[in-house]
Amino acid sequence: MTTSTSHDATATDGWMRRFAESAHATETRLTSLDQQVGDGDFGTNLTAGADAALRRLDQLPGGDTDPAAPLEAAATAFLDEVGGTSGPLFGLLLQSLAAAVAGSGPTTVAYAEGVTDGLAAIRRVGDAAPGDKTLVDALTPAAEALRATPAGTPPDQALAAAADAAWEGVRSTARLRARMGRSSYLGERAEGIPDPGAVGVGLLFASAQGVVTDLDTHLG
Amino acid sequence: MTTSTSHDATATDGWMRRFAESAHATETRLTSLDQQVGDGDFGTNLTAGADAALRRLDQLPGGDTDPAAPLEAAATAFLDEVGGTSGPLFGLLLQSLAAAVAGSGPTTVAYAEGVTDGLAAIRRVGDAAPGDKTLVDALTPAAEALRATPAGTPPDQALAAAADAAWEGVRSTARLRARMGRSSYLGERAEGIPDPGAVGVGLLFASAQGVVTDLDTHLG
Amino acid sequence: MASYFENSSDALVPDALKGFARAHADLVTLDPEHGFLLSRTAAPSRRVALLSGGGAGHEPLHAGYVGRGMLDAACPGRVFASPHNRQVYAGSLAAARAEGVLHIVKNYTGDRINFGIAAERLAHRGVPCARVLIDDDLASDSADIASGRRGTGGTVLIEKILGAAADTGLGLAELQELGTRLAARCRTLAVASAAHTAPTTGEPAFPLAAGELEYGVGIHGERAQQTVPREPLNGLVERMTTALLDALAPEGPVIALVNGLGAVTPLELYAVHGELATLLDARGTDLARALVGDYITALDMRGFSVTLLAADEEILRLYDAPVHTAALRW
Amino acid sequence: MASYFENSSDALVPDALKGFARAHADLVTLDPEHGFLLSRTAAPSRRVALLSGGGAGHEPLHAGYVGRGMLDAACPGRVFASPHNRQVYAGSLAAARAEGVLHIVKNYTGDRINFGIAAERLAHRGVPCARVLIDDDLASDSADIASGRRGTGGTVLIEKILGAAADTGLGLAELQELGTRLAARCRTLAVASAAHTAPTTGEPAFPLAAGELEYGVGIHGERAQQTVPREPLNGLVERMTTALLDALAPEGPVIALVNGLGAVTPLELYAVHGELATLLDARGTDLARALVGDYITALDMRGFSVTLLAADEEILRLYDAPVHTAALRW
Ligand SMILES: Nc1ncnc2c1ncn2[C@@H]1O[C@H](COP(=O)(O)OP(=O)(O)O)[C@@H](O)[C@H]1O
Ligand SMILES: Nc1ncnc2c1ncn2[C@@H]1O[C@H](COP(=O)(O)OP(=O)(O)O)[C@@H](O)[C@H]1O
Ligand SMILES: [Mg+2]
Ligand SMILES: [Mg+2]
Ligand SMILES: [Mg+2]
Ligand SMILES: [Mg+2]
Repeated sequence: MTTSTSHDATATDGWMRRFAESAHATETRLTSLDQQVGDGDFGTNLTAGADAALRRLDQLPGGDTDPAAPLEAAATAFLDEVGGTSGPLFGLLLQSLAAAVAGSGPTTVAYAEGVTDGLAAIRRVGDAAPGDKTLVDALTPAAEALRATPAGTPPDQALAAAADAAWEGVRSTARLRARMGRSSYLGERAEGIPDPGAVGVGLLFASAQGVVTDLDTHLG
Repeated sequence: MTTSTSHDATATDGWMRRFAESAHATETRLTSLDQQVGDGDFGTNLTAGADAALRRLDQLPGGDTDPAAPLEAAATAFLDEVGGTSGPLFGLLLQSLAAAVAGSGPTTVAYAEGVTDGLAAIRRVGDAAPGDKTLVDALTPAAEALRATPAGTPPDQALAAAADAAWEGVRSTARLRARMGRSSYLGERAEGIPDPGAVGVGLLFASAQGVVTDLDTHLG
Repeated sequence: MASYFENSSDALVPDALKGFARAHADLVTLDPEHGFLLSRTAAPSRRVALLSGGGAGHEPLHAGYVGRGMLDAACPGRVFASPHNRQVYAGSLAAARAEGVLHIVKNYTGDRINFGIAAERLAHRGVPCARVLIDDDLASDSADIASGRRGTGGTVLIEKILGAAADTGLGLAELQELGTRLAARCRTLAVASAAHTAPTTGEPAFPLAAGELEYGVGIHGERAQQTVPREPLNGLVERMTTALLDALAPEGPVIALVNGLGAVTPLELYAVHGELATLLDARGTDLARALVGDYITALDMRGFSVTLLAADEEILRLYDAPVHTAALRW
Repeated sequence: MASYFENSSDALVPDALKGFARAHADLVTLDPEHGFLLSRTAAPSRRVALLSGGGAGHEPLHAGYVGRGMLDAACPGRVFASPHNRQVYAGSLAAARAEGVLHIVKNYTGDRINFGIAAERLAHRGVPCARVLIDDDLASDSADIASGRRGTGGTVLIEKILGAAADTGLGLAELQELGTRLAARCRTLAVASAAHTAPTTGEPAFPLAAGELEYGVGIHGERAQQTVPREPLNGLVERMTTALLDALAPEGPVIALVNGLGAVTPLELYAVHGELATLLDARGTDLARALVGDYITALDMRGFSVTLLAADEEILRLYDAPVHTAALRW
């Protein structure tokens, strides 16, 4: 686990690599969640995106100092190489993050702006509102947490707060009945189970600090 | 029965009307013949043509003195209003007769020419040769008989000779195995049965003398 | 109850003709009494009219090819039944130009007889008339079949090319000669994985197991002489293409028609075309022109045909000439 | 074994695209890596490119409508599956004009999301992009269906009309406004007497008894909400026409599309058209233009759809403007 008061290309690269590790470490559990509320392919979709991101990270020129580049590489991987609903939505989020970092540097303010823009794009595209039991329910509190963090806060600390808020959102989805996406067809049967896409959002923010191997502590 | 040394419009009109009566009188027998060697609709097709011809004869202007007109009316009826293979072929024969009569008057020479032309048209169109067990086997000897009749012979006498020759041809078809038309699919099973279309040709020439009610004397 | 959408099985063809004439009122007029369609847009340069016809159930053939650059008239019979000679006669009288009318006839006994009778009637009326007989179906090329090869997909290409030739002002004998030459340079093979729905019963006209193909079907839902096991598309198209090339031995460019028999999808037809193009490329045969789609059908049969026509520069020029009909336009 | 003619079920769509690009090399180019088709003949007067796409299995939609006077690009997905956002993104980048690209999207969740993601990506690249959503299917017009009406037959007419409007040099917002207005003026109803063949099993996608009809089917072989007894064609078409007219209440001329869903015959489609025309005549509705044929299909489903678009003089003028694509030409 890296902790630094300011992010650089190494930090964003590490974040994306840990996100891939977290996806692999929790794949079985993600699959079983999507089997309960969806069609069971979320684990596969997320690891496919993660692997594609790793391939692109490995192809970045060595010693590259652009902190937006790893985020951009991961964004393109998720946008271009993953099927299903969630993959490209993660790609949109990462694309907004990369754009904000490219504009204002890898700062807390940029992350707040990038996540807010990414959430807006996901909502434009997918039409889900908070409470619909989708990844929007984890992303919305994460964006709020980032925006509430004072501008001078080190990015790692801001992302840790975002992760906490995301996990809180994840736990809230277990109490919701789905209205969008595949699990909406299940009605009451999906109650009690957290939304897999939301879990993916928790994994993304938590991976800024370290690899997540144990989901249970977060799903509560 | 009319016998006159020369034909006029009354004679050709009477011939066509008697042909219609002969068709009706023998319909059941014709149907059964086509049931044995074909699809069973020859009786219906011939009476349908005969009835259509009668309707057209009734519409000719009263006191019409054109001897070709009744033949032309019957030709158009068979050509236009009868389905199946035989109806339009009878139409072709009648059309050639009408044309020859229109050209040279209702003479023996014109009948010989008309039947010869009609046979040629039927062979061009249907591609059947003598011996194929079709109406060509009755029409060929009838045409020969007409051509062999001296020019001065009264038409009734010439047509009587044609009828005799046609019936001889009809009897010959009972000994043939079909090569054209529907009955060709039956192979040996059609042997012993005369061709219904050929019978129709016998009826046509015989009707110049009188109505045919009994086929058995002709089929022998 | 039959599975066709219709008011009654007798009404389907006349109802369809009425609807066709309504939809294409700019191109054709229907004579409902005599049952033929007449072009409204035939080129004034024509000295000879082109007329075709045959049983219904093969749409867009022939009605869809009436118009500028192709047919002057079409005479549809009942489903899979020859038109009556009266239709052909009346249509010919209505369409005939100064130098008469050319009949384009697919080689089936009923069609030959009815067009033949009409031709005899036209001769009696003094209207010059000649015939081009289309007999391109390779599957019926057999000494056992006295009636000769059937007429199928080649009809479409030949009607197009003759239409352009008629527009140049060729005479009756020249058009007949060209048509006969084209028919000799054209071969077709068809396969099916399911029969058409029989209009009378609403059931498939013949049974065919899931793993089987009819190889060499015609356009009337008759079974082929061979039932073969299914195989991947490339093998099947190679077999068909080889047979066609062997029969034609084209020395110049070819025109291809990849034709759906009714229920086969455009996806499949274009996949067939891709295989055909690859095979012709590999053999050095110049695939100069191609049509892909439903051009001559057999009701809703699930199958396709491949037609090759051995062309030359002159034929390509005629093929490329403008055409504007309901079903073919360029 | 599936009853489609193919090398394998995964290969069918890419093989078909290759064959399509070969057959229509004068009209389109295929980008096989990204999976989109690009027009070679789009008018230089266009300031905005038109791009559409969706699952395969609906041919000639959309590939058949790429060319002069209609689409600049088409992105086909796998059979009945939305194209990937990457296809739409790459196709949009390749097609975009000075003032961007208009996406014509049928209203299905997958298509909305993937076109939406592509639009977000284009915005990041600074490429202006807007969307017209087609939702003309009357059968899915229900308060119970949160996702809204499906997009079906109207797509063909709207792509044609927007193509002509784009050729006049309209800007992105004007085209979007026109497209949205057209979508609001367009309704479709579809019926089927037999399901399509499921590509995975080779069996009908759903069972349907001989005497039954699915009333209100979509274009993906999903069952309709209503199964009704068969009835003669005039009654059926009257029911459909009445529903469409009630929904649209057209005050001016209408454009009709009588569309085959795959295995239905042209005879039946033209008979439908005849009934439709008679009904509209009787109600004093001016049937100003009509298309009859297979324009948007559901593989080999045995059914048809009727689309009415409430037009006006301006819309008719755009509809009449020349078009030259693989599947639509005048
Ligand atoms: N309209 C939507 N907006 C935002 N997120 C959505 C939407 N629909 C589904 N999702 C998210 O996608 C997740 C499922 O992703 P995935 O399994 O990859 O897609 P699919 O449902 O296509 O199999 C869900 O758990 C949910 O979080
Ligand atoms: N090619 C042919 N040439 C001359 N006559 C023929 C030919 N084919 C059939 N026929 C005659 O037609 C008769 C059958 O007529 P009909 O029952 O009306 O026709 P179909 O066979 O169409 O039911 C046969 O008995 C035969 O005489
Ligand atoms: Mg899933
Ligand atoms: Mg999935
Ligand atoms: Mg018979
Ligand atoms: Mg019969």
